Amino acid sequence: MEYVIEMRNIRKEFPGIVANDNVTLQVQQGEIHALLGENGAGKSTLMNVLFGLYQPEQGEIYVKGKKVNITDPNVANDLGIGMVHQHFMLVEKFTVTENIILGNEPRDKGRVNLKKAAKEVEAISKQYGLKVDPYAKIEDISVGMQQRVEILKTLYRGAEILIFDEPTAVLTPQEIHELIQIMKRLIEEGKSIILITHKLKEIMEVCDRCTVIRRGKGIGTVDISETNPDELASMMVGREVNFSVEKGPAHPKEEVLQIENLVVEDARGVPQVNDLSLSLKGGEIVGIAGVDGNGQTELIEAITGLRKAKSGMIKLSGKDITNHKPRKITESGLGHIPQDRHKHGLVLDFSVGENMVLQTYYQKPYSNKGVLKLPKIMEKAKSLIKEYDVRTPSEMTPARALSGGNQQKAIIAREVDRSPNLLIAAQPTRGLDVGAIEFIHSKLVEERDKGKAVLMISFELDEILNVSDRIAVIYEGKIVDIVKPEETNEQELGLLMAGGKREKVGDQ
Amino acid sequence: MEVLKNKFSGFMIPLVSVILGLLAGAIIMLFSGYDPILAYTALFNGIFSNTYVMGETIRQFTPLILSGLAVAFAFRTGLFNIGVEGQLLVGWLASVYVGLQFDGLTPFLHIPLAILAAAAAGALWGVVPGFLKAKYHVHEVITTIMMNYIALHVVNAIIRSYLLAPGERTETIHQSASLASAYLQSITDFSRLHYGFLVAIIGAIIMWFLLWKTTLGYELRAVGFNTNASQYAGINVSRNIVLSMVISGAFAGVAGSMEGLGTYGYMSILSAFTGIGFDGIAVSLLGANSAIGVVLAAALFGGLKIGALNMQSVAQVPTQLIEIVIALIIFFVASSYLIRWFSNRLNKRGKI
Amino acid sequence: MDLMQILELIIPAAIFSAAPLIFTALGGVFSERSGVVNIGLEGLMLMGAFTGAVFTVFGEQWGFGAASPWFSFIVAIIVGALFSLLHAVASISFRADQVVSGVALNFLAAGLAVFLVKKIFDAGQTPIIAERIDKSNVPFLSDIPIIGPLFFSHAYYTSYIAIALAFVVWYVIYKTPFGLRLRSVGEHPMAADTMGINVIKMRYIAVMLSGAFAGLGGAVYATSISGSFSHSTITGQGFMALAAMIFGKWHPLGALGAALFFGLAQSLSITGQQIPLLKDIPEVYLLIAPYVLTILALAGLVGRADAPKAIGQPYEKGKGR
Amino acid sequence: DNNEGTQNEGGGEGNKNDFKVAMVTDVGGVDDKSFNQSAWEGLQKFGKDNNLEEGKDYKYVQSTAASDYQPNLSGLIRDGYDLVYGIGFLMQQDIQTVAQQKKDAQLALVDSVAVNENGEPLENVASITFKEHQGSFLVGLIAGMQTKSNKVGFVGGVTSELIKKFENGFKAGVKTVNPDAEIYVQYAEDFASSEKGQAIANTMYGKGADVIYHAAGATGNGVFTEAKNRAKNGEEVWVIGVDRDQHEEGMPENVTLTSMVKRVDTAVYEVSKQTMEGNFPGGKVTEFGLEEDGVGIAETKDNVSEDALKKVDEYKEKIKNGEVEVPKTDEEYETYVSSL
Ligand SMILES: Nc1ncnc2c1ncn2[C@@H]1O[C@H](COP(=O)(O)OP(=O)(O)OP(=O)(O)O)[C@@H](O)[C@H]1O
Ligand SMILES: Nc1ncnc2c1ncn2[C@@H]1O[C@H](COP(=O)(O)OP(=O)(O)OP(=O)(O)O)[C@@H](O)[C@H]1O
Ligand SMILES: [Mg+2]
Ligand SMILES: [Mg+2]
Repeated sequence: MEYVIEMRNIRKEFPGIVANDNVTLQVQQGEIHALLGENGAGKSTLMNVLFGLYQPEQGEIYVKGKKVNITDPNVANDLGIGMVHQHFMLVEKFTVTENIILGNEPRDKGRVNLKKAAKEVEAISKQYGLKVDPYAKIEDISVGMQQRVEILKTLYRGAEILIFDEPTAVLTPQEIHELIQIMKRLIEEGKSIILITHKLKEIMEVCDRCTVIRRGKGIGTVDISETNPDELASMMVGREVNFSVEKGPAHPKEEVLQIENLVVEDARGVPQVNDLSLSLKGGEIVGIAGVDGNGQTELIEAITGLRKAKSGMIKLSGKDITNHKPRKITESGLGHIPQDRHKHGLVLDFSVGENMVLQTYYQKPYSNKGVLKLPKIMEKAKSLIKEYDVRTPSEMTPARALSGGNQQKAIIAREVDRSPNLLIAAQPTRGLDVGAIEFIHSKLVEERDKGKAVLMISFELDEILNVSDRIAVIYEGKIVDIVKPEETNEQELGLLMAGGKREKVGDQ
Repeated sequence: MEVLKNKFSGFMIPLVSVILGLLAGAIIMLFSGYDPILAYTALFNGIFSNTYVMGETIRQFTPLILSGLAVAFAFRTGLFNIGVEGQLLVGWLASVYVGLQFDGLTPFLHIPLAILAAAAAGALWGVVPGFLKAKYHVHEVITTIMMNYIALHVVNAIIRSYLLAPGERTETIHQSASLASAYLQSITDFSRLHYGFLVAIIGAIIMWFLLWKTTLGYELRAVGFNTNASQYAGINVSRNIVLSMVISGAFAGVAGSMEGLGTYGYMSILSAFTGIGFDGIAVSLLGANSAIGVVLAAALFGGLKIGALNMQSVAQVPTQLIEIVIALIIFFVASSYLIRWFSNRLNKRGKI
Repeated sequence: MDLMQILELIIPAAIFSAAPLIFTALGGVFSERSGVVNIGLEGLMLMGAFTGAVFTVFGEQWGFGAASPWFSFIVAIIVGALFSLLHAVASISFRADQVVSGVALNFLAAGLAVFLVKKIFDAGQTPIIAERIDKSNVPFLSDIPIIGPLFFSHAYYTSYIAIALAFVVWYVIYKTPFGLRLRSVGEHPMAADTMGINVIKMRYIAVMLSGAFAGLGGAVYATSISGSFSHSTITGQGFMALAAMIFGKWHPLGALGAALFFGLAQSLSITGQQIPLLKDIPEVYLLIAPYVLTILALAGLVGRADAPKAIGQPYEKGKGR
Repeated sequence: DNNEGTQNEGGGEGNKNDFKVAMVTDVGGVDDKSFNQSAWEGLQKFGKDNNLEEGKDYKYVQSTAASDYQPNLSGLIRDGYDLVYGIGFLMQQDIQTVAQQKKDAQLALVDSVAVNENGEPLENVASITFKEHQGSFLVGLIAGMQTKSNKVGFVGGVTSELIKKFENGFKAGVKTVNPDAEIYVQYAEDFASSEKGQAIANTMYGKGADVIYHAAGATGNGVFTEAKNRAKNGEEVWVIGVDRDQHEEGMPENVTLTSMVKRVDTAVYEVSKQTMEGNFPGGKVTEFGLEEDGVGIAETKDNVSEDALKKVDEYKEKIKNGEVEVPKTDEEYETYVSSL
């Protein structure tokens, strides 16, 4: 049988790691083919090879039975391969049209014919039902529309084979639903699709077949009609997966965090947190569920003092900390595992040891009268590395050299070790493997059991449902509902996160 | 192991670059009809052949150390200070001004006072770009360039209006403020070697200590690497940016005092920049922005510059050849990716 | 002296001293729009001035007559482009720090140009060139009242070319496919790469264009203003062009405006001492005015908001943002 | 090994066979079309006349920065040169320092007077100065007579005692023959910026001046540029050159009216000759004025009118015989003008 895409025995190495090890992928004409694997399994790498961004060390690629050599994305485009990347590839200052036509511009006497281009864009967007404003700037449009722009980019180039790399991670359930409709329409138009996603549900819903990769190696391809989520999960991880977190019931105590009518604006002056109130007791984990961009980031930044609150009040252990300096808030008993570990959590060029005292370097015993006590710092770092099982050659190693999971463990070690009354954990397990996730979840629960308050933000509903004692749903900068995990499910949460109302009458 | 390897390559790359730079210089000389062997022999003799040139070499690289430290310090904290030249000029003037006052003061007070004045003036010149960067995100490269020109004109105007002595310069400073030493001159056959080199060495030690041994240094480095994480850690980023330019400017100011209190003992009206500040960029790069590296690199550049005089005199090779060699050395250091790539390939072969 | 007389002195002088800055700043726009910082403009301009002076002298010897400076412009454009290759190779291919590589370029140009002058002429400077680009009154236009004497008299044709070129560059960068690609490479090289744009090639082209423009700027300086080349011919003009480019928010017309502003400040600082109104202001204030005004303007008007997003970052395939 | 060089043979009674002489230039170098070049021409002539070998028996060393003056001077002394010149008043301090360190060395300073801390002349330095005001006075006469607009200009390099001599001599000359003339004066504060020179000239010509005298080194090149430009556009403007005969600089538009020449070459030749003959004029100030043919107007006189030439000759005599005392400073100038 002739495949529209056939990748045979692909091997791709990065310094110190084999990202793809003898992987084979066969895609049939007109199917939606899922590519499944843990974080770092090598999915994106494989697709980047197919798209010509990377050159494989070994292996062959056939498109419609013909052997091809995809040396760069231009070649892929010519072969009818288009890719929607995990991280959007859009120039923010350009308009939708400019982004779509880039590299393939309709011309008129040497200049870009933007009018003609916009018309073409409109025509394609009508044909596939992808609503966009051709003249809007990317920086001004929603994530969902940005994704439609990404899809249009490939269609504009006449792509026959579309690669979607984790397209649903950033979307609301409603947008996901829309996307699924779009994909189905594309198949009707005779296209073929490769879909990368971590959400087994989606695979079961739309895909025809699924290829699983584990640690760079191809595990096999299965027909969706002949499998189930449990099988897919164990293929992916290599063992039976325990999806739930072990924890006893919570024993909430006195209030630790109180937020009243908080308003926070983003850099452009648009209120992102809008009259938000929330309270948190010692001994409980409150998970904030919500689609990215509904004010989570601004909320955390306001609590931690990284951003000014416009109005409202934040109290920590009864003390008003509204608009205090970050250091003062930290000293009042706040720990913060930041959302972006590279941006906020670590100074990557500092050693692991130096990073371990990022919040305390100026205090005794790590320094005295402005002079650092390096031996004391390194001593502390050593013990934390041991206790939290941070895999690093030594405490002198630059943090940059650690894997993502170990970087995260280092941050958690630093923040948890100070035993703060309030621990904010923003996406604490993003991009981590199952083992690391289990470890981090158990640490959060441990803190809770010590009577500390934990505020967790996550986009992963599984994580929210498994770890939280209470779930606060955030939508457009407000807490729209607070639910108990045992009294709700993903569907309901998804609806709330999209601004819907609960059907069942709540017990608040 | 890791650490050792880093140290090794941190030393290897400048060394290889210097060798490549000198080789390229030799090739240029061959092509343009000079005798590279004669020239490099003259260069070598021009640095080492007698105590006079050795004294002059040290005299030459003393301010280079400090201007290199100024650039390196800013680099370490994420800033590019092209304004060392201007900061140096105001420092020079301030040191001379103090040197002209306080007749009869003991040298033990007068010299430190004059050096401190230079540091303060340089720091003041650094405040402006630092503040504008911290507060308005104005690119420090542009402001420091502008501040250089302002310094040049202002310094000249001040000398001309208030401190003018015959010969387009200020009067000579009081002996009590002078770093010049009859003893040092006598052992180096009347070179202008002065006690400033001790100041420069102390400067290097201060920079090392400040950066690596103090909480201030910790903060400055953190801000240089990652402002977001620094904010997260409760470090006042704006204050540290200003502080970094201030300290960098202070080093530059002290570099100026080496000329004012040591080499010359006065300040002339200048029609152009001294170039010491710009050379500091090269020194800092070659020295990998470390204190010890800066000292070594300054010694190399100072030596090359003094040696070049003899090279011109003996082998008729224009002194500009040395400028070319220095530029090529910077290129090689900056393109260290290339050198690393080669050595990585060699290593790989050795391993597998 | 009446106002008109004063303006007649200042404005042509401003346009005249702005021309080399305009060319060079436009070059900077190309390079930085593609994401490559170019502190090396100074050195590129220096090589251009060197080439302009040397090849005008050669042109005179080879009997090119009045065409000699124009001939030298062509050579300077080529030399500038080739010389900028050093910056391109180091900072694009070898991923050298772009600022550092630019600084090295400046050092190299300073040494090399004077070295070559000594080699060629056995002297520290080139002979003074006879065939310069001269000031002239534009036929007809200079006779228009008010505007004529202000904008079309005692001016260099090169100045008009510079101003016209700013508009051409604006057109190229904002209206053509090439410009769209250039800007995309400076904003988000990975995105450009996935759209089949050769990031490395675009950056090489941009840097070489900056070399060509800066080379021309230097040659214009040598053939219109200095009339010869020595170690003191180019002393900071390239840095001023860089400032003009940033001041002009990386926009060709902004750069043009900023360069003209510098020219005005410069001509004021010199002419001012002959103008009754400004005569009593101590000279130093006039001398530092261009620099102080620039700093104030930067603090008041421009942040770094408009810098191309990917500026200063070497691009490696697949390295992500 | 240069060690024996440090101990100069001493005395200074060099004879024809082993006499060695050298000069240190400032950053301008020996082709600066100004006094460095002139000095080197004098030294070359001296060398050729005495069969000396260039690069060995006589040579020059160029400085790349002000900090090079001293090592360059010392280096030449250590290398055994019997007479070492420092060209330009910028080298005064360094010459004074070296002279006091190397008491056996013989040095010469052009354009200034070397003294010790107490203001006494140094015994081992021959100071060479010129009466530039006298020469400037003569070209001032020409400017005053040949200006049609009755406006003339003076462009100075850097405000200093030395350049003031040029300015005041010139102004006095102009006023002597043309008391109504208006004189514009501006200093570029820069000897190396032809751009500034041109801008200043532009302003002065723009305001109606038709003759500009420059004493501004390379900055003066800009004055020539501007004049040539204007000449091309049909204006009649003149430049008066300085230091050397700058007729060439004004070609082909022929804008050089005349030049004030300062015979540094003659001076260097003379002092070298005296020294070789054992009459080193150490501790003395040798002043070269009209009397000694050390200053004067240029050889090329094509553009100077007959009347003006007559005036020049007339005043040359008056200055020589002391009838006219040419002012050097601003105060002297004021007195001079009020006495007219
Ligand atoms: N450019 C690169 N250089 C070095 N290592 C890389 C590079 N890109 C990916 N890797 C590594 O290769 C492995 C596979 O990465 P890849 O991005 O393909 O994983 P993935 O399956 O897409 O994961 P995720 O679910 O997180 O997107 C990872 O260990 C990653 O760290
Ligand atoms: N392009 C790259 N070049 C070099 N190392 C890389 C690259 N991409 C990833 N790595 C390294 O591979 C390891 C894991 O990468 P991976 O992409 O899985 O990170 P991650 O933890 O998932 O981060 P993220 O949260 O951004 O997805 C880390 O050590 C990381 O530093
Ligand atoms: Mg991926
Ligand atoms: Mg990942």
